Amino acid sequence: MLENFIDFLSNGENLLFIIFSMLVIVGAVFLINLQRVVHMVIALATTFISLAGLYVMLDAEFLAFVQVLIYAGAMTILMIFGIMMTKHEKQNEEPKRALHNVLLLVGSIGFFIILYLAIQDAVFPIQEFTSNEENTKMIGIELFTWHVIPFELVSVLLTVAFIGAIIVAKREED
Amino acid sequence: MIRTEELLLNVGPQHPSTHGVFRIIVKLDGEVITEATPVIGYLHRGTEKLAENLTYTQVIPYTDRMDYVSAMTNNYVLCHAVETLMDLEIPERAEFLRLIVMELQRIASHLVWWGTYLLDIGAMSPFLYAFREREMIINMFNELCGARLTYFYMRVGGVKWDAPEGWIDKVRDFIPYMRDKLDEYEQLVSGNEIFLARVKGVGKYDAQTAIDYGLSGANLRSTGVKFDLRKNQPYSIYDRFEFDVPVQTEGDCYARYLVRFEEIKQSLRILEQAVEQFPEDGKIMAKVPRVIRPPEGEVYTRIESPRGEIGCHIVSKKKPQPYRLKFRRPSFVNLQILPKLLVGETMTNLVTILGGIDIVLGEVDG
Amino acid sequence: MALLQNILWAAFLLVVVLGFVTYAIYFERKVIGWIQLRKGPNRVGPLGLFQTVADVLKLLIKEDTIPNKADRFLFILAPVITFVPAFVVLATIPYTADWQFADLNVGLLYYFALSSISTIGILLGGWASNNKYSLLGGMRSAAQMISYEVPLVMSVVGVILLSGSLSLNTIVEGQAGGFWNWNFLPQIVGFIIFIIAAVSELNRTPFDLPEAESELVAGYHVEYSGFRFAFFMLAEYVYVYAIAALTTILFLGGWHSPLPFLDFIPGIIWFILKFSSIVFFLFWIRATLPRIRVDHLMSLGWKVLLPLALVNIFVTTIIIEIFK
Amino acid sequence: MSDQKHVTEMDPKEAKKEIEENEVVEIVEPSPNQAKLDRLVDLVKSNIAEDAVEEAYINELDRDLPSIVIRSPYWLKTAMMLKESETLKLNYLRNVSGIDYETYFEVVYYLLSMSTDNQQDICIKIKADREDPSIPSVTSVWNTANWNEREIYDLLGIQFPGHPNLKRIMMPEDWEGHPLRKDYEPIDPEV
Repeated sequence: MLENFIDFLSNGENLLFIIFSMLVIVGAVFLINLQRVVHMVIALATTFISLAGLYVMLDAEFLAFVQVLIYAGAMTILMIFGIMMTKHEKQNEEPKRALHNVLLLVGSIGFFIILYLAIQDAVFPIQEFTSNEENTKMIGIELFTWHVIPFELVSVLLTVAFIGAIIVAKREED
Repeated sequence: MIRTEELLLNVGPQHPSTHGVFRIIVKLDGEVITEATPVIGYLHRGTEKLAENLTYTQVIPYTDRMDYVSAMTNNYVLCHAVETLMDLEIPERAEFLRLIVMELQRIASHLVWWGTYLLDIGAMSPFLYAFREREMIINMFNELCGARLTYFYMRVGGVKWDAPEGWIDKVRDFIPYMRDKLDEYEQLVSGNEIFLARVKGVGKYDAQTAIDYGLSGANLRSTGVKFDLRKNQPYSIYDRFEFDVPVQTEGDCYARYLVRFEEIKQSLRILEQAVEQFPEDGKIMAKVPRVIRPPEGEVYTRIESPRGEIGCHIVSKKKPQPYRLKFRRPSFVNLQILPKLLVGETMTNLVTILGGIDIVLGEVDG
Repeated sequence: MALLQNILWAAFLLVVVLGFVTYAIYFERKVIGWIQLRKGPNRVGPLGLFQTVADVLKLLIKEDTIPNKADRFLFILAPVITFVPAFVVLATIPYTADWQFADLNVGLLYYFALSSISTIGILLGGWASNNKYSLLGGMRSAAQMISYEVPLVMSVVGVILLSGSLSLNTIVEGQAGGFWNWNFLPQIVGFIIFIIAAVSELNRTPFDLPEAESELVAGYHVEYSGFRFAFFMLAEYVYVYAIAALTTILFLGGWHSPLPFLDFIPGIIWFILKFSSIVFFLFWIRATLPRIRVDHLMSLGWKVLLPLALVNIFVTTIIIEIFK
Repeated sequence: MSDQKHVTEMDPKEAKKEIEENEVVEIVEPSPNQAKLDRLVDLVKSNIAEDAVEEAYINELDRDLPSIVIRSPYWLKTAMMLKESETLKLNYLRNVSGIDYETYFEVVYYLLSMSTDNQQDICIKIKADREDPSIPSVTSVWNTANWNEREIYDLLGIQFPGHPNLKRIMMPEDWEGHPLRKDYEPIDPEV
């Protein structure tokens, strides 16, 4: 058992995987537990950037860097909103509710069990994976041939959301 | 409804763009100012109180330190007030020397303003160009009276030192040189798109407001009011020279910029004529008693300093010391309009507007 | 063995970059000095050549202060977050056909992605200092980065379309054979947008609003001193290096000579020449232009540069389709 | 010349001197601004009140400046009238000074018209008690008066009822005394 574990870790790739996934989880946990908005955003950034690291390990560089590019900007915006719209001085603690916490615990344990069982029983078809050197190009081709309708739909949806946001903001100005 | 937190920002008293120890408390909504409260008095030295225990001649160096960027005009306004009280006749040569140094001082002061204003706006080079030219003027003053900033040059009845050999020629040579440099300035800055975008339409007010707030100098003339004490209520020998009073109608920072810029050119015009008409020789001091005791009475004289109307109100009780000496300091009066101009402007425009008013804190605080 | 070699090369690059930063600062002060009729640094060492070294030494031995009410952890973290990506982005830059540390097939994207992380550091530094000026500076920096990242990326899409690759190496290869093949000619609009957006991303004059001295004192790094301040400073100049190199690669033909008969001169010389002229350009505008205003900056980014960049992409696509 | 002396508050000896000097004045031909001064006095008397003008004279030392002394209760009304009046339009307040005459305070306003061609200065003085001095604020008429009145309040201690923000401007908030008063004694002689 232990030997397997050491074996697993002696592989550089696995080690990286462990580090990245730990960071993803740690970031997520801190995001929930930290008190100040800016700290939370930093935790979130850790998660997203580590996720990008995982993508790189899967030879999906395009996805990884787009992830960083988009989320670095998003994080900054989030931070600005956090700073602008929260009061820094007041730190009112929410009252602890015991029953609430117990229910939460039960719920998450149940969810974990379900996931665990599902993954245990699942059969992943093993398939030879060839990393394509030109995966950026492949993404482009896929996106604009097979998935062109969903792609366009998503862009329309985003445009609608964008315009909607502008209208909402405008109305408040008046 | 999304509400953002208001930010209370304390600008100054130590801040690179307040031109001294000026403090302004601004409430910011994002980058927009919703309220501005100026706080002054950090440089208050009680000149007026000190003057009550000094003889008139002893007060003159204190005026140097009021508007330290334009000490010559301050010297003059005090001397002029006492002379008016005493009804003194000033020798021709002294009047010419006074006028020449005052106009040189106006150029020097506007150059300081020009350089620092552009520095406020973020252009660093004009500052050094302007100071190079100012340095030449200061060197001339240095030759004349041995001081570079606080001259103590004028006395009641005339000036302390005669122009040394060749000094007038230096002034004469300076005029075409300065004209040349002004063209250079214009090419570098006056047409720059970013500069224009920064100053056009910023800090706008109309003539009515300007008069209501008692603004003077370029701040008033930028709104279309053609009022220059050198023309409208002439003092010294200004009525002998030909010059225009530059006026703009927009009333924004750009108009103020243009007015000041044009004023430099007009000062050069006056200097040109003054240098030509400069009397060959003559006395530089009127006959003044050793201890100056102006007759009992009251006088208010005002002259056009680079920053506007500087006035001196003297109440004399026929003593060597003034009973009450009050200066109308143009920066102090001009600064009052600032809170009104700032509301609704961005933090960046704060600097532009404050710089556009052209204040000297030594003068604001007296 | 290969690992050791890589580490050695990385160390070499670090030395090169630090050397560049040292003399870029010296050069900047000299150039601006000349423009302003001054002499510039001329006291430390011959011709003042060791001025920057002395300055850095001063920064290193300076007392390291952390404001009492600052967020200690983030205050320390912020300069690191700003500096590390600045250095990491250099990895994919090809200096000649052979001199490159990593030929990533998404090299361009790698650059943009990592450089955007630096802004988080700046914003963090501004916030963690617990100073209103630095907070305003940090906020400005973030807003500016968001507004200009978009046109910056959009402006190079034309180049990507022309070369059909995101790999910097391939982009340069496509520009071989004389200056008429360089991208700045067919992509003149993209080139101009890129330069403007790049200067803005660098936070340099006329876009130096985050540290606008005359209004925000020093902006986001107002509370930083000594070594931590040096990190911000270093990051800024490393980005100057990176942007100059990137411009050379994307638009000025990388290591290719402008005329074919000049090919006998090694590529690295050409690269350095082009690179240096861009660095000089950056210093030159710093001495010449006033600072742009925040709202003008925003409207320039969103209302002028972005639409222009989109039109540029559109036109480029059509032309490529026609002449394919 | 002591034409700005105040006959009412003079001891007999000085009053005698005053009369002598007035005789000298009479020999000198009347000032060109006398008509202007008379018109001004008439205007104030007819529009405000008969006893609004305490004193009116030409200040010959200061280029024949027409000067009038207004009684403090009428000051605000007079100020409005002077600004609005069609003939005068005194819309520019150039200077405000406060003077401590030891027995009483005086605040001096120098006015000018920017709207008419006739840019003649006019000097207006208001007197205030030595004890509990108070003069109505004219900030609502001329904005210029705002900081000037604050400064006078700060340095001389004259109250300006009706001022929007009458706080110290030059001295710190907690400063004791008003430095420009003639009897001012600094608490700490070192300062």
